[in-house]
Amino acid sequence: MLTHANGRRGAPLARRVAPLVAAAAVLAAFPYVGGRFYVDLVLTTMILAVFALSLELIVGETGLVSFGHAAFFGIAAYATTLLSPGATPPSLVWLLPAALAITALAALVIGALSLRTRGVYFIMVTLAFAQMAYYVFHDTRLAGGSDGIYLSVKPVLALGSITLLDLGDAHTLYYATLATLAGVYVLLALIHRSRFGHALNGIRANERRMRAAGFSTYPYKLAAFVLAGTLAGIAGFLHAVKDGFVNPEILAWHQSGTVLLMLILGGVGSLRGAVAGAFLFVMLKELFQSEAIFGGFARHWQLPLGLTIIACVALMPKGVAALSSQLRRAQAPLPDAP
Amino acid sequence: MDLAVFLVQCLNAVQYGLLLFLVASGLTLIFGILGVINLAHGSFYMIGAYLAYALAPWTAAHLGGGFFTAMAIGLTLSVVFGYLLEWGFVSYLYRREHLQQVLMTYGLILVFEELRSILAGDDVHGVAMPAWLAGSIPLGGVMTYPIYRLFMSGVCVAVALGLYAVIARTRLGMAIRAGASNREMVQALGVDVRLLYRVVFAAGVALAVLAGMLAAPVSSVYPGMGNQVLIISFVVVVIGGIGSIRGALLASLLVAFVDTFGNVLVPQAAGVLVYVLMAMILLWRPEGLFRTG
Amino acid sequence: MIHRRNTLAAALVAGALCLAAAGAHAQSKIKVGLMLPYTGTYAALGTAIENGFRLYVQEQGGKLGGREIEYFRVDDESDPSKAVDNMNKLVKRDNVDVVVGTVHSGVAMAMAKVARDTNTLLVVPNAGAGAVTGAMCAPNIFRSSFSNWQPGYAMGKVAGEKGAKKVVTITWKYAAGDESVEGFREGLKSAGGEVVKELTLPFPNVEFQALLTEIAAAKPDAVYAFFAGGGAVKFVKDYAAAGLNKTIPLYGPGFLTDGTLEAQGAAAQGMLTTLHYADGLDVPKDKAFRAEYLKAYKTAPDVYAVQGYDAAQMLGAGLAAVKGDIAKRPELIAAMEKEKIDSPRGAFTLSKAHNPIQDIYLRKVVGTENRFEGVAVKALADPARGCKM
Amino acid sequence: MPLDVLLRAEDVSRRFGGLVAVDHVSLTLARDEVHAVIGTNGAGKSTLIDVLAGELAASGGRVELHGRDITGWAQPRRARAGVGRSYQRTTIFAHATVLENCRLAAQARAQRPLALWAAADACGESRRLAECAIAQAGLGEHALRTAGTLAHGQKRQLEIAMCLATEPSVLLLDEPLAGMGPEETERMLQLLAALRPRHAILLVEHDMDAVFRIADRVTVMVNGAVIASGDPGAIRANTEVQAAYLGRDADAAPAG
Repeated sequence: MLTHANGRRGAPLARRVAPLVAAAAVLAAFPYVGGRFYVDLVLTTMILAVFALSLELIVGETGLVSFGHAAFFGIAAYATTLLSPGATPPSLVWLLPAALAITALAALVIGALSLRTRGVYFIMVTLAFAQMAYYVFHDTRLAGGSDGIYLSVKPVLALGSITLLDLGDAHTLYYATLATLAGVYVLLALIHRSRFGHALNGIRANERRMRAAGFSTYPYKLAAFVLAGTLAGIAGFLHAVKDGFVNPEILAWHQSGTVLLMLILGGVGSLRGAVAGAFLFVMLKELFQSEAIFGGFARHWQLPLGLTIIACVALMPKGVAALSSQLRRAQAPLPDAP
Repeated sequence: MDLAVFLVQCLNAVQYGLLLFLVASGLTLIFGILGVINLAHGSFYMIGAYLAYALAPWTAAHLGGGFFTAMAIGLTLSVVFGYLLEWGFVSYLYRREHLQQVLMTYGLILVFEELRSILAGDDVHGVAMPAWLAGSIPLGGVMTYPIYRLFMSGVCVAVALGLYAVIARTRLGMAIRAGASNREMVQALGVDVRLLYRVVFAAGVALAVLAGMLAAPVSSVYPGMGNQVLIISFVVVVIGGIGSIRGALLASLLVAFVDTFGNVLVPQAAGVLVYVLMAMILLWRPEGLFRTG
Repeated sequence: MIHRRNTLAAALVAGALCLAAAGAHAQSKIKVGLMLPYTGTYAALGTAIENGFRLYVQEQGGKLGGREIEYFRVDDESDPSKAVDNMNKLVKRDNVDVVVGTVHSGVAMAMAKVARDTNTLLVVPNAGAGAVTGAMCAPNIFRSSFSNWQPGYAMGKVAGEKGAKKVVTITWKYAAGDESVEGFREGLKSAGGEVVKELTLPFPNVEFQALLTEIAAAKPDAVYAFFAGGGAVKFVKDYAAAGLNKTIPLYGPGFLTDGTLEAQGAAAQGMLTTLHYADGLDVPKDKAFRAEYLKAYKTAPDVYAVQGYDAAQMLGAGLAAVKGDIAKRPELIAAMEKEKIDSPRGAFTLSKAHNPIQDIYLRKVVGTENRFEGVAVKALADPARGCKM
Repeated sequence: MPLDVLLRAEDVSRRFGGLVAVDHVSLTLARDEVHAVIGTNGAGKSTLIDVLAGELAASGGRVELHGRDITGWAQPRRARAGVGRSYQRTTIFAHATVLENCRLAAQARAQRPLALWAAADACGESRRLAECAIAQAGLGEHALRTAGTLAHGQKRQLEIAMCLATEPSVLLLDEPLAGMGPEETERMLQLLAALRPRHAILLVEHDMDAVFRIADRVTVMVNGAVIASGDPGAIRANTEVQAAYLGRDADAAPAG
């Protein structure tokens, strides 16, 4: 792995996977111990974690800072809602692939155009495209305008007359989301160790070098962008199914900013960081909004949140996922590069 | 659209474009020279508007009123504020990646917005304009044109010319031009880069604050007013080319024309048009119209 | 090092678990969830609604239907994308008996969805989205305010009766604006006028100058504008600055001037608007309400405070009928439906779709007041299109 | 023995707006030959490498590789066809090991991005290429070190090794000796000599002693144009070169 020359490689697989399995087990057991609201909250957070993971593929892995990732989340959510027939439950078999295909197509077009630019310009162009998508849903009558639209009947997976998976059922949706989160995590972990992932890492570190070696970097970046958009689409799909309500605000630039925030809270460049960042962000917000703790000041919750963001980025630029190693390094400094 | 209406619309577009330029010029300076993506720039605009609102009664009570007195005080405060902010906060961002800059200044937005809520409340407020600017001139038919808007445009043009003079003629301007293209070169010229950055940042803040104070009488002051300006200013900076004052001016006018005529001619797509413009220009010239360096 | 990192991740999850343990409360009090904007553009409105609600409860000795009220507050941030989660905080975490909220239409749409799915009693104290008491109407969803259609329709009627034949409308391109303009169009048509041009600009843009030029060029008999908050202030000022107010009367629903007259200053003087509330109403209840509100909060009440107050009244009527036994849902709803609410705005009843059937007043801006001019339309009911109740 | 010409540039130009950085340059690179390009700062040497490598498009002229016209080819395609280059500023991946640096470069030979199930470093072919390149470049004992911790000279060696890992036939080396001490220079020259038999090497270099020691052919550029080209002896003797570049003439501009 390009970013971690020493250490990581040597750790036995079991030791690396065990904590993840433990975390998954905790999440799996949670509905049996947590209250209704907290199960819902964890569900929302898991969806956000999938969203953050998808962004990690382009920001952390490829070094492309997209400020418009919410567009794909939103496009998938809208596609899901618009494609669903009003009365009968739509089948997962075609609904999910169709929604994702539309999202992937949007990502392909947006990515193909935005990737012509670099750096700051890329940040801004992705923002511009997301704003475009936002106004399409907000201003036109295509999908309910600014008030949003409802997804009344949740999709199911049925074999003949037997319903295998009914996403209208809260329990089923929870575990389907957990499975999706795990699946996306595994997929990204595989990508990370694959040649594709290594090439993306190389592009992040020095694109010029990669081109000189013979990598056509544009298709690589585009592939990563489309894949990331599609994975964000999965999160958007789950969001639409969970809420049953889709509104243009899910495409707004604040959402793109929030998911970037989750990444940097958890630590850019690590998958567990993306997941931890999503959970951390939701918990921070819950904390600052809690009147039980902050009393009347809770209504100014954005102030402590803003200060926390600043402090986090200033003090731990690599996120909480790197906190322990950062502390360790402070105790025993490594021989430093010049 | 007959000719007279068309001309008035052009006037509207120019006037809007000039105000945009005032905000965007500060942003592009900070962006181009300091290399910092400053999401909090919209907040400076908001701070300016609230300063105009807060200072008006105070100057009226203690200094016998005066729109311009308030504006002078506001500008002085903003320069000090910008200077201190650079010293205490922004200077730590130079070595950080774009992503971290984005998020830290995003945090600043939240902080400024909440402080605004705590200090000034969440109501909408009006700001009075000086009486001698409150009139309007007839403009054929039923329409009249507010003098204050012409005054705003005048100030914007003056600022644009002033910026041009500073950048083209002075030693500071030379350092700024060099700084936008090559940081090492500035150091080689023997310029104190830290001081240069501080001055540029303070000037950028002052420009945004000036825009906010200037706009306050016509736009009123209200929560969240900075965000809207922010995004559109970014569009302007990116179209114009980061760090280019000339580009910012041209892009401001371009955006204003597209927005103005978009609202009139194709209202269904008006929200999208500016972004389409930006995407198209970047696909044509991926570094904006005037990229310095 | 790797190991510790994961421990941290596990700790995060464990933290969430701990939070979950906090829950379950005593059942003696009625739990009222207030889901309102406490930050951002609509924060002032949210506060006024809460104040109004609390005022009524205080007047009843802190009790409704004989039971004490316990409040739970959630800041909805006027963000529809978080609305379902925020609503769930009240419904699933705090287990509230009734939710009161909100201002933003998109958020209210999401709240209505959750209310339907979880059969939670919901009183909407502002958001005028037609669907809330239209397509989404349900026995457990009430509104104490208005539908966007109502003031629009009334203004249309007034404009038509005042002889406006050709009218230009202008609004932000969003659902509330569309609905308001639609109401206006219907009202105007019934009085013999027509809308000749519909101008829109993207929400929340406030650069109106180009559209004002269009208005000047079109030379209509009148203009109908739907804006709120900062946008409303700027529009009214720009309209006056362009000199249009001297030749083309500007009409609008009350939101164009409510709560922002101090900011609008001279530009708004003499403007006519329609709303279900006005300053200088000759209603005894209103005078008492105003005095009480001023005493309690050191500030004058506005229409939002009235809507909050009436939300409490509606709930109080229902609870009184079941003597505080909120489990008797059908009886409670039946009582709320047939109660005549003694509102500061004047008494009103509820339509079948649970929207107020109310007088819409014509008001004129005098100083910083929206002075009562007369009744624009008496006992106006929303058409509640799409409601199958 | 006839020269085995691998890369041929004919009349290649590159303009930046009004500035002509490379002005109608023609040259050939043959196997078993070190072709040095010298010139003052800003003479257009690095731009020439960029144009030959495909990093910059030529404004005019023609580039051939093994007799095929590659003028319109993008850099990655040229690289895969055998045009390798090094950079003036070291472009290694500082956080990765020496081996991983080279393996990644070698991966360009067998990219297979869709093989998501297979770990990248399990790929035998790229690993073999990488180890081979590291051995060639004389970094064998450092293979598992983090690249960022290498000494400056070793980093330059790694830069070459990464280039070699892509199995190029043509090497375009941009100041490989820059900033090196005498010992490091010596090692690098040995490396270049060892590479000569199998590669065509273009060497842009400021160290004149080194250039005249190793080059078989020297081309001198001034203001983007070639003013002389020939074997080292002839160039040394060329009065025009002396005047324009080597600065032996008192009236000439000082060499930079």
